[in-house]
Amino acid sequence: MTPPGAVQFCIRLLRRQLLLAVRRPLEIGNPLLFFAMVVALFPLGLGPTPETLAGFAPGVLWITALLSNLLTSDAVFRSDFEDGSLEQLLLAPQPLFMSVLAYIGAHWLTTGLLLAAVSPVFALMLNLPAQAIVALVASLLIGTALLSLIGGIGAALTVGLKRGGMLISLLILPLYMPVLIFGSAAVQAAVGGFPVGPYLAILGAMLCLAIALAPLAMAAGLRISIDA
Amino acid sequence: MWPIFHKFGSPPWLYAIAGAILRWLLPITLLALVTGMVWGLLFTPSENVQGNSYRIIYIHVPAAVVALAGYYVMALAGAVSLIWRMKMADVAMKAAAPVGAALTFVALFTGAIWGKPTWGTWWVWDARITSMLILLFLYLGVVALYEAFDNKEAAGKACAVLSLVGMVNIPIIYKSVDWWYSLHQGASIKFTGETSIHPSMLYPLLLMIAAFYALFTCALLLNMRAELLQREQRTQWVQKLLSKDVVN
Amino acid sequence: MYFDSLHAALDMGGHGFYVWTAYSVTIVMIALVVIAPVLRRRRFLRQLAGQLKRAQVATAENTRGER
Amino acid sequence: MPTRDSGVPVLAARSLCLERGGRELFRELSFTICAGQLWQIEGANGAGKTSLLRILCGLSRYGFTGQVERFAPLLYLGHQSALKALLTPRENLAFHVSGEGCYGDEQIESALARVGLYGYEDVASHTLSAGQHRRVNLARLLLSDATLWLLDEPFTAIDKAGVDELQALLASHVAGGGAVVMTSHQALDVSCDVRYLNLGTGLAA
Repeated sequence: MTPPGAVQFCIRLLRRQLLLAVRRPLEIGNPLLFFAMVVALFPLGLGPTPETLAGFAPGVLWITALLSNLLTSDAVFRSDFEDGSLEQLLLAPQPLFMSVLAYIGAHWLTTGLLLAAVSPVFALMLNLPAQAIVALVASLLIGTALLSLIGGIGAALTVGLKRGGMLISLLILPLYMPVLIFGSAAVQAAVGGFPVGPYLAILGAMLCLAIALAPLAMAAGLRISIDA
Repeated sequence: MWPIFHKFGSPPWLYAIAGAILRWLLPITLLALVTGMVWGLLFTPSENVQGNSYRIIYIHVPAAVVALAGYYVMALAGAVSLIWRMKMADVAMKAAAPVGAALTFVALFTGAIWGKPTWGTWWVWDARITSMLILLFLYLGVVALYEAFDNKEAAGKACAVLSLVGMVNIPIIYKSVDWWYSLHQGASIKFTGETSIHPSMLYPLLLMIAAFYALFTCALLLNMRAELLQREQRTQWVQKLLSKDVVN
Repeated sequence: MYFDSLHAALDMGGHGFYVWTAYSVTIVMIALVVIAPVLRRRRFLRQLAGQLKRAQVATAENTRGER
Repeated sequence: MPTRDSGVPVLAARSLCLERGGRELFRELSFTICAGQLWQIEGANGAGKTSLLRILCGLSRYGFTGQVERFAPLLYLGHQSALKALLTPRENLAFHVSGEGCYGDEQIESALARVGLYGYEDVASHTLSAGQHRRVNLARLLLSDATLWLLDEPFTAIDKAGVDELQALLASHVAGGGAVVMTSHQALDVSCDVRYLNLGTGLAA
């Protein structure tokens, strides 16, 4: 029987990852709980007055989404590395940088997408003006996909290390900063009534660049980590 | 492969060449640094707006320029070691990381201290300084990743990938920080930009930039010699080196 | 010299502290960047020479032992 | 020992040298594996058997000198059983990441039955024993049609009956024009002739 084509194999990998995620539904809830708890920290720290909260809301929501994405991006390849499946993936005839996209797609579906879907609730909690919520969800949708791709590079480079968890944040947080800049700027523009289009366009451009280049770095990173 | 590339790749040849270059480049670099500093500190006129605090420009701008260039040198060395599997490029990358990090720290420290007399605060989130801070994080990321691997061969390859990813991201980071700064502050003066600088102040600056480039090269070569010895300690040429007891 | 006295050079119209601190930190870092690898190389060469001597002593001993 | 090179070369290794932690594991190792041959790599613990296998299958690309050329699709079974504990054996094989092919349900069921896991197809893998995990991994040998098998100590955690069955499978694969390179501490009693590669003394045809 001939090996499946790259895209067909990608879809099969995606279904496998989603099946694995669904088998542990509580683990899907972890990033959302983390998001809720950190958002709840800010009123305790900054004071409950709605005006101050509204002022900080775009930045707080985006930084929390970024941190919860960082929290989960370490585990993207780790479980497969520990039980030896990652080695088999490297030996598959299909191109590795396509298969890696399946892993990142599954990670985005189980974290980023849900984060964006849940974020309006937290936006209301932080008194974000209603007209900015649509911009928040749109920027989070594109932004978390971008964050997952960049986080995947860090995960691929540190998957072989015993104590890679802390290291991954040092490696990829500098690369998250441009995404944060334009993500929260989009929400702030919506709050101020300015057009949101250009910011989302820049985020989209970064996403295209990441989709093109990040898998190459991930594939190289995985081959190096497995070989170490 | 071209024979010169291979010759360049052999450790003893590189060790000897680095030693030869250093013998004449190191004194010239130190001389240039001293003259540049003295010239900038004591002999150039003070600037009408900022008074004498602008003299910090003679170390801040060169350090910033060379720190950024150093990251590109590191990333390109990493690329060569990844693509052509050359051990020497891997050694060059490993040697460039700490030097670049040190120069970035110098640029950050002098930039921060320059902010105090001109803007009254120790840390100002100016576009240049913020980008420099992110560059320092990128350097520290590469150094930390290198230390995290036990197998040094894989560490070099992983750092090569990370520095290449960083190289692609640096223009994006610089542009987005500049844009972010102009969004919140309005396009105020870029106090580190030397647009309309008087020639008498410009020449020491150019000398200092050249001196810092030479300093980076010397530090890189020095680090490479130390790294080469450590990696090739079991080979004959290192033993031969020891028996000759040439410790220059 | 732009400044007429040593004191004026040190004070630099009130900015002297910042300028001289910045320059001294830079000089310290430059020294660190240049001297650290030289020391590391010297220490490593001495350590390797020690190993070599120990190895020679060991081989000399067991050749004497075999005779 | 007849050393007729009947089959077409499946894998060629030239002047492999590997050094690990200052020790030289092997030096200038060159050999060609042809179809119809069964190779057993011998050597004490830490002699570099697994490292050699990982070099042959292409998992290790740096850290050694020399070239390895592969002329046929290969299947590598490592120490770990490459099995997701959350998935059932059927799902593990259906969604396997090695990307060899889309196995139909009846193919999977017959393969699992032949490795003695009849009835365990839909049991969650974390309830199965380590030996059963390895048997699911060995079921891949029946499903895949790769000509070259690289097996890293396939007999570990397998009971006596399983070992005999596996040896018969290896013999039939080699007889059918495949090639097997395996590492093991147990002596092989297999119908076809076995070539030995001792990492300590080198080639012993």
